Amino acid sequence: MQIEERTKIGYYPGCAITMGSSSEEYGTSVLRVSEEIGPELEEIHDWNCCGASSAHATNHKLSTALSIRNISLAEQSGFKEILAPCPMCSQRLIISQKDVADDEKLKKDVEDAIEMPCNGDVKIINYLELIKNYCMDEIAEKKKKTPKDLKVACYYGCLLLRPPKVLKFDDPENPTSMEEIVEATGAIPVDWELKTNCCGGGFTLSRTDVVLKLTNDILECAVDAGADAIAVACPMCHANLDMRQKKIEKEYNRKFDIPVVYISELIGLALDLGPISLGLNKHFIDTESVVNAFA
Amino acid sequence: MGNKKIGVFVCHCGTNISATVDVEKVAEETKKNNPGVSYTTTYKYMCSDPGQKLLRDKIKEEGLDGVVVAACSPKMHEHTFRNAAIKTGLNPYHVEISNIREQCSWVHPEIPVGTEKSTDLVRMMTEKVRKDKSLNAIKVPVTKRALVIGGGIAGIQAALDIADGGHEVIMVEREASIGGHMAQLSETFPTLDCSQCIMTPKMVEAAQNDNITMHTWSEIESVDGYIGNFTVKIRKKARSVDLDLCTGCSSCWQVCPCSKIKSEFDMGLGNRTAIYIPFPQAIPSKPVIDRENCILFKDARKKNIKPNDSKVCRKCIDACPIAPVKAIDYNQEDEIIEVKVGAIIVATGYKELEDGLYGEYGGGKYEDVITGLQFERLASASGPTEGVIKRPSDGKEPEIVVFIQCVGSRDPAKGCSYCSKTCCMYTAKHTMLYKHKVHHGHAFVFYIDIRCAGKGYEEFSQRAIEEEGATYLRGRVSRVYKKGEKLVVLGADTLTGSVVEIEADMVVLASAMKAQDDAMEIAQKLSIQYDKDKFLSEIHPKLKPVESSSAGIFLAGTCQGPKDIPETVAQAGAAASKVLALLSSDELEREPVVARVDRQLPPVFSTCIGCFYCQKVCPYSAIESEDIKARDGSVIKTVARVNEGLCQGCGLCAATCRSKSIELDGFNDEQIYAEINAVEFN
Amino acid sequence: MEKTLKKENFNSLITGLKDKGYKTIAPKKDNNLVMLDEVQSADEIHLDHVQTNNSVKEFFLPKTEKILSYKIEKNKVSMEEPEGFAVKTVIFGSRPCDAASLPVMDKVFNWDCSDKFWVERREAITVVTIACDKCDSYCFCTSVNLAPDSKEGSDVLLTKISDDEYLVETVTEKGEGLIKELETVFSDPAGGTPERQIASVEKKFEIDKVKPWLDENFVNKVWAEFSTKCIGCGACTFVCPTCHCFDIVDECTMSKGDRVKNWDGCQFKMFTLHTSGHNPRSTQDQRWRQRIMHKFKYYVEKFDNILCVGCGRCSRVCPADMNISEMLEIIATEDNQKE
Amino acid sequence: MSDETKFEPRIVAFLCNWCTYAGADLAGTGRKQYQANVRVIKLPCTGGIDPLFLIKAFERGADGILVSGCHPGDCHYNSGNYHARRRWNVFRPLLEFCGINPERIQFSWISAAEGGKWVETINGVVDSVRALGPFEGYHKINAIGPDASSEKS
Amino acid sequence: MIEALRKKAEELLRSKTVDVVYGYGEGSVPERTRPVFITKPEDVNKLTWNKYCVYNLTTYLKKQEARKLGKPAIVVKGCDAKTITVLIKESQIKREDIYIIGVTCTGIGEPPATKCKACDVNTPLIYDELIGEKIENKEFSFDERYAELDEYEKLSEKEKWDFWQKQFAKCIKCYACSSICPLCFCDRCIVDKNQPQWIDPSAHPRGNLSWNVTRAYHLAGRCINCEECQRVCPADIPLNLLNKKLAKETEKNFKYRSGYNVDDELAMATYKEDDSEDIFK
Repeated sequence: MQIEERTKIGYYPGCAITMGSSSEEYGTSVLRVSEEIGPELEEIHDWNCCGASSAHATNHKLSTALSIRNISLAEQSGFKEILAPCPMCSQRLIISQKDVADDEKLKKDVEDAIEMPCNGDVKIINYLELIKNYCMDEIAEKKKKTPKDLKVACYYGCLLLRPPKVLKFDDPENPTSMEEIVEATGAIPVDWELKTNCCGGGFTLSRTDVVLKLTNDILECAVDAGADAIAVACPMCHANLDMRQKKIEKEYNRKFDIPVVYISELIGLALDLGPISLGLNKHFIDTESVVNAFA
Repeated sequence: MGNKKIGVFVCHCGTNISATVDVEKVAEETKKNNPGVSYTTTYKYMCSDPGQKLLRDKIKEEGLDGVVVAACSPKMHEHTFRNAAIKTGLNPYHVEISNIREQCSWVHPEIPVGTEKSTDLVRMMTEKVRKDKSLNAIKVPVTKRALVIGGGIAGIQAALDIADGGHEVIMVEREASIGGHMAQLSETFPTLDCSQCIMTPKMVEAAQNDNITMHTWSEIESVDGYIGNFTVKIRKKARSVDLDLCTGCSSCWQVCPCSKIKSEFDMGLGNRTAIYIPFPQAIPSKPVIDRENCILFKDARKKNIKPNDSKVCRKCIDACPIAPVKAIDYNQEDEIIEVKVGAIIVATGYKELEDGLYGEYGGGKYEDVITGLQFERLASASGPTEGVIKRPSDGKEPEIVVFIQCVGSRDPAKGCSYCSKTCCMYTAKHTMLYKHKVHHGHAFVFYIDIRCAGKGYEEFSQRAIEEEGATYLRGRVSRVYKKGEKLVVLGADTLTGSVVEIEADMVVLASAMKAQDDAMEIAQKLSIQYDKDKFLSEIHPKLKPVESSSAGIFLAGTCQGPKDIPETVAQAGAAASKVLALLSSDELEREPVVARVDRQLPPVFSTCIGCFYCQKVCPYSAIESEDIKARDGSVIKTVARVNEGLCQGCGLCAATCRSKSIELDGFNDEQIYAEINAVEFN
Repeated sequence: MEKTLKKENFNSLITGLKDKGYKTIAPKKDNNLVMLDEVQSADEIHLDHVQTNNSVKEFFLPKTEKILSYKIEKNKVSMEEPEGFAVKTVIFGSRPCDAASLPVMDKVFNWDCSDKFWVERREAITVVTIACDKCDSYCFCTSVNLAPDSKEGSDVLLTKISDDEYLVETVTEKGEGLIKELETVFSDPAGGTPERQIASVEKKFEIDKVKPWLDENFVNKVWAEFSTKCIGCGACTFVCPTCHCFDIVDECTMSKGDRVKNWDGCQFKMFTLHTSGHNPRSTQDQRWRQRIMHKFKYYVEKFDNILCVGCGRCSRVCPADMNISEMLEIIATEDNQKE
Repeated sequence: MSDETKFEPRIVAFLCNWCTYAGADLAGTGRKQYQANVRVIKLPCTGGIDPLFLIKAFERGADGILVSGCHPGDCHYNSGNYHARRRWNVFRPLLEFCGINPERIQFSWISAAEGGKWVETINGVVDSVRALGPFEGYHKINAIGPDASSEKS
Repeated sequence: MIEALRKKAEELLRSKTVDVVYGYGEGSVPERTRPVFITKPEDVNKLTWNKYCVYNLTTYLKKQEARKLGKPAIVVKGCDAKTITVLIKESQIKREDIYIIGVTCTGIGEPPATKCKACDVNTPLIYDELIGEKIENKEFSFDERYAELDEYEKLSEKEKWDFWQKQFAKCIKCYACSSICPLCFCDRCIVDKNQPQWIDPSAHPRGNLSWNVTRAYHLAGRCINCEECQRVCPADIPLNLLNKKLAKETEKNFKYRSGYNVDDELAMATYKEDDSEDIFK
C-alpha cells in the first residue's frame, strides 16, 4: 500500500446503485475495486436523491435544491471532489452547479431551501474520469489476470457525454476513454458505431417498443462488430441492454446472448477479485463467459 | 477669412430623414443662428440630378464660397457633392457633409431629439466650413502596372482584361499552377460544360500574353506605398526546378519513387509523386519538388547537409534530359523580388470547409463520406478515377448516394452563419453527373431550402428532380454511421413528418465556402478591412462592391464572399475596369489631405524646433529633415518637411507635435477647434 | 492725531472692519509663502515676515480681469460691462514700498485716459501700512528715495513701538475717516515720545547716477554679460508691484465671450513679436535693458517718478538669481561711468 | 422632461473614419436605436486625436468623452491606433491624478463591421456618465471665467 | 572638488577645447548660487561647488544668448546629465558639440531636494571628465522612486480635484516652469499659438488647468525629474508631482525611463504590439 495517506474523495452512490437497489452490483463493484486501487471513497453522510428522474422535468428549483444539498454536504465534510458513478447523478449535479452559478436569484432560493451555503467549487467526476485520472498506472501495476482475446464493445450511452458544452467530458462524437480502460485490463476494445447512441433510457416503461428498437440496433451492431461482451458505466443502459435482452431476442427472433458488464466489474476481474464480490452473479445474461476469460 | 457666405442644403432623403427630423426647422434655426450662413434650403433628394443642379445653381446665384449638405453619411456622397462644387468653380474642400441620416434620423426616432441633434451637427459643419481652406489635388505619377494576387478564374480573367487594356500585369499564385478551385471542377452549372474545356484556353492565353508576368509557387511578402505607387515584395518559393530550362517533358515525375503522397489537387483522393505537376493541364506545366515529402530533402534535413550533397535518391535529376545544365537544382533558395505597381487586385479565392469539423457525419473517419470538391474530382475525367464514380473505400460503384446540403453553412454553432450560395446548384449538378454515369443509381438530397436564383438556375434544379429523378428530402441529417459495408444516414423528412433512415453507399457533403486561412494576414499586409467571417470587406456593398477600403486595391471573386463562377468573372471584369481607369491617366489625383509643416518669413522661418517626433511616428516615413540656410550657407535651423507624395493623411504627426507646427490639411487645428467649439451644448 | 493699536485689539479691528462692510486683506502664511489674502479673523494674520511674496498690485490690477462680456442670440449681439468689481476693502499690513508703488502707477493709469478699473479700486481700497522693523539683503528702498517708514501711498501708517503695540499715524483723510470709524479699537498713546522700531536699510547705490549713465549707454556690453543667465520667464515682472503691462485677449465660445485683461511682461520673448515675424527685442539682453530703462529712465522722463520701489521681490523670485540692485550698483559705480 | 428635472449627459465622441465611424453608419443602416446624447467628431485616425481636443471638449461643457477607432492590427494606417493606445495609457492616469473620474473618458475598439458594438458602447458611456452626474468640477471652472481673483473658489 | 573644477575649466579654456564654461558662481546670498559663463581662463575662480548648486545648467544649451558665446563645457550633476541624453535623442544638440564636466553629487539643496532621496545617478551616466571620485550608483525599486506620489494617489477623486484646483488657482501664468525646463525648448510653445487658442492664456482656473495638464503631458516620457520647475514656481505649486506621475505611468506601462539610455526609442514616439490595453473596451 502507498505510504502516504491516500487522497479521500466524496462518494455519492445515488438511488440506482446503492446497496439494495436494482443495480447495486455497479455500486458494490465500484467500492470493491476502490479498496484495491485509486482514492479512498467515503460516502457522503445523509445524501439524498439527486433529483434526476421526474423531478428535473417537473420542478427545476426542487431538483436543483436536491442536487446542491448533496454538494453542500460534501463541502462541509471537506471534500474537494465527488465521485458519482451513475451518469444520471453526475450530469444532474454538474448542471445544477452551473445553473446556480449563473443565476443569483436561484442560488439564494436554493440556499434558503437547504439552509446551507453553496459556493460550488467542488468538482464532480464520473467513474471513467476517476479511473483515468487516478488509476491507470495502478491497474497496469496491479493487474494479475489478462483475459484471452476477450473482445469488448464499450457503450457510453448519452448522459456521460451530453450536453457537451456543460459536461466537457471526452469527445462527445467519438469518445475513447472507456476503450483505454478496457485495453488497460487486457481486453480488446472493438471499433463499432453506436457507442454513443441512446438506449431509450427512461422510456423503458412508457414506450418499451421504442426502447426495444433502439437497444436491438445497439446489440446487433455490437455483435456484428464481433464483441464478446458489452461494457457500460451506466445503470440505465445496463438495465435496457441486460434485463431486456431476452425480450429483444424474442421480438426480433435473433440470439444475442451477449453479457453486459460494468467497467468496474471488468477492472475487478483483472485485479483477480472474486466475481461474487463484484456482483457478477446478479446479471440477467450470464456473465460466466467473461469470468472464464479471466481465469 | 471668416466672413464666408455659406449655403446649407438640408436633404429629406425621401422620408428617411424628414420622417424623424423636422428639416424645415433645422434649416430655419441654422439660418437664424449660425454666423456666416447666408442661404438655406431643404430638398427631397439632394443626391439626385435636380438636387445637384439646385446645389450648382445656388452656388452661382448666391455666390456661395462654403457649402454644408446635411444628408447621408459622407462615406456615401461626399464625393458626389464635392464634384458638383468643382463644376461651379468652387474648391471642393469648402464643401462639408453633416451625417444626419445614418447617425441621427435613422437611430433617433423622436422628432424633437432628432431635430435638435441635426441642428447641432449642421452647426458643427458650418463652423468647420468657415475655417476650410482651398486644397488642390496632389498629382502623383502612376506606375502603369497592375498586380493580381491569386491565379484562380478571378485572377486570370482580371489579368487578361487588364492586359488587353494594354497594361502590364504581374500575377502571383501560391500553388504550383494557376487554375484555382475551378480547375478542380468536373462540369460547371448551369450549362454542364466541362471546366477544363472552358478554363484551359484562358490559362494558356494568360500564360502566352506577353503583358502578363506569372509568378507561381510564390506569395506576397509585403506591400508598401499607396495608390499609384505600391512597392510589393514577392517571395518566389524555391521550386527546385529552373523554369527557363525545363520543357515539362515529364521524364522526371515518371521516375519519382515516392508516389504515395496525397494529391492536394485531387482533394486527397488520388496520389502524386514528390516531384509533380498538380494536374495534366497545369500552367506552367513544369513540376515542383514537394520538399516536405521528398526523401532526398528529408535525408538532407536529418543530416543537416545541403540538399544537393545528399545521395539518397537522384532519380529525377538523372532522368532530366536537359543538358548541359540540368533543369533540376536541389539547392535552389527562396527568392524575394520587388516590383512597383499602380494597382492591386486581390483574388485569393476561398477554402472548402474541412469535413473533420462534423463528428456527426463521421468527422473524416469514413472514406465514403466525401465533400463536394472530392465528388468533383471523382466526376472529373482527369481525376483519380478518370470520371468513373467509385467509392473511395473499395472502388465499387455506389448504388445509393445521399447528398447533404448546408454542411457548415447556415450553422452558427459551426462558426459560419451565412449561406454559401453555390451548394444548391452544384449538388443538383452532382445528382445529374451521378445519374449520367450510374444510370441505375439513386440520389437522395437532404436540404433546408433550395436557393437557385441565377439565370436558368431554377430550371436546372427542377431538371435534377423531374428528369434525373433525384429524391429531394426537406430535412436535416442527424447522423451518418457505418453499418457493415453501408453508410446509415439518419435524417428527417419534415414534409411527411417522418424519420428517414437510408442505407447509402456514399455520402456527399455540400461543404461550406469559407475564407482562406491566411485571409486576415493578407488583409493586414494590404491594410484593408475584413468582416467577422474573415472575407475581405468592400467599401460599400451596393455602390462599390469591388473596391476595398484602401484606395487602389480592388477585390474580385470568392475572397470577398461566397459566389459562383459567373459572378466571379463579372467581378473580375469590374475590378479590371477600375484598374484600367486608374492606369489610364499618367498622373493620379490624390486626396490633398496631407500634412504640412509651418513655414514663415524670416527671421522665424518655422515654429518647428526639429525634435522629429513626427518623423519617428509616421507610418509612411513621409517626413524628411530640411536645413534652412542663411545666404552664406550656414544652417540656421533644421526643420521637418512633408513629402506630399508619401503622406497618407493619417494625422499622427499633427497629434504628436507638441508645438502644433505640423497640421493635416482638411483636418487642421482651426477646423477641429471650430468643430469642438460648435459642439456647445445649450 | 496720534493713536496706538494694541495687538490684542487686532481681532476687534478685523471684526469692526467686517461690520462696517469692509473686506480685509492681510498677510497670511500659505506653507512656505506669505501671501496678502482675504482674512476672516486676526489669528490668520502673520506679521513676522520681511516682505509678502505677492504685492498689493494684485488687488488693484488683478492677474486676470473681465473688462467686457458679450452674448450672441439670434444673430444679435448684447454687451455688458462688469459692475461692482471695486469692493470696499482694507489692506492691513502691506509694506511701505508696496504702498509707495500706488501713487507712482496712478500717474500712468490716469495718463491719456483714466482706467476706471484702477481708479475705482483705488478709491475703494484703504491701505494700512506697517513700517518695516526688519529687512533683508534684497531690500533697497533707501536707494530709490524711499524708506522703511515712508508714508507715500498709505492711508494709515503703523509703526511698531513695542512687541504688542503699534503707533498709528494717519496720512490721508481716507485714513483719518477709517480711524474715526473704528475709534474704539485704537487707544491713546501712553505719552512721551514712543521709541519707533524701524529697520535700517543700507543704501546700495546712488540713484542720481543711474539715469545719466542710462542716457549714454543704450549700447553697452554689460547688458549682455549680466543677462546671459536670464531665462526670460517673466516672474520678476509679475511679482513686481510697479510693473503694470497687460495684454487684452478675447476668450469666446460660439454664443458668448469675454474680453479679458491679463498681466503681461516685457521679459517674455513673445511680448514684442510682430505678426510679420520680426521681433525688435529678440534677445534677452535687449529685454533686460528695456526693463531697467523703462523703470529708471523712460518712466522718469515721462512721469518724473522712478518706476521701482526697491522691494527686492524680483531678485528674490528670479530663478537665475539676477539681482536688480547689483545691476544698478554696477551702473552707478565710478569706473563704469566713463565707458 | 426639461433639463432641470432629469440630467442628460453630454457626450463628445472622437471617431476614426475608417472603422468606428463606418460602424456607426452600419448601426444606422441597421436602424439600431441608441441614445442621442453623443456628438460625433470624425478624424482620419485615432492616432490623430490630440489630448488637447479632450480638454477643449470638457471646456465646452462635455460631461463625458468617447475615443474609438480600429482594433489593433486593423488600422488603415498600420500603426495609428498603437500610438494612440500608448498616448491614452499615459494621459488618462494624469487626468485621474488631477481628480477627473476616469469613467468620463472611455476608449474602445469598434470595427466597421461592429454596428451592434457601437450601439452597446455608446449606450454604455451615456449610462455610466449619467450615473456619475454632470461634470460639476469642470462646469464650475468654466463658469468662473476670468474674474477668478475677486471670487475665490 | 572646487579646486579640481577650476583647474579643469582653466585647462579647457587655455587649450581652446571650449570657448565658455557654464558653471555655478557665488549667489546674491550665501544660500544661493547662480549660473556663470566663464570665457576667460583667469575668471575660473568665480566657479564654485556646494550644496546650493541646484540649478540645471543644461537649460542654457538651448538658449541662444548662452550658445552665442561659443562651444560650451558644462558642469552637470547626475540628474542634469540625464537631460543631455534626452536632448541628444531629440536631435537638439550633438554629443560632440559639448564638453561635459560631470560632478559626483550625494544630495543637493538645503533641505535636500526630494529627488535626492532616491537618487540613482550620484555619478553622472554621461561625462567627458569626472570631478570627485566615482560613487557606485545605487539601485532603487519602482515603489521607492515614486513613493512621493502614494500620498496623493490615495486621495479620493473629490479630494484630488479640490487639492489641484487650490494649487492651480495660485498659478499666475508667468511660465517660469517652462522657461527653466531644459526640455521645454519649443520656439513657439503651444500656449503661444492663438489661431486657434487651445490653452486660454488667462490665469483663471480653466486656463490654469489646461496649461498645467498640457505642460506636464508634453513632458511624458521625457522629464528626467530635475525638479527645477517646482523650485522656480513663484506660486510654490508642487509641479513635479504631475511630471513624476507621468514618469511612473510611462515606466509601468512601457518599462521606459527617460534619460538613462541614449539608444532606446523615445517612449511617446514608438509603440509595442503588446502595450497594455485594459483601459480599452
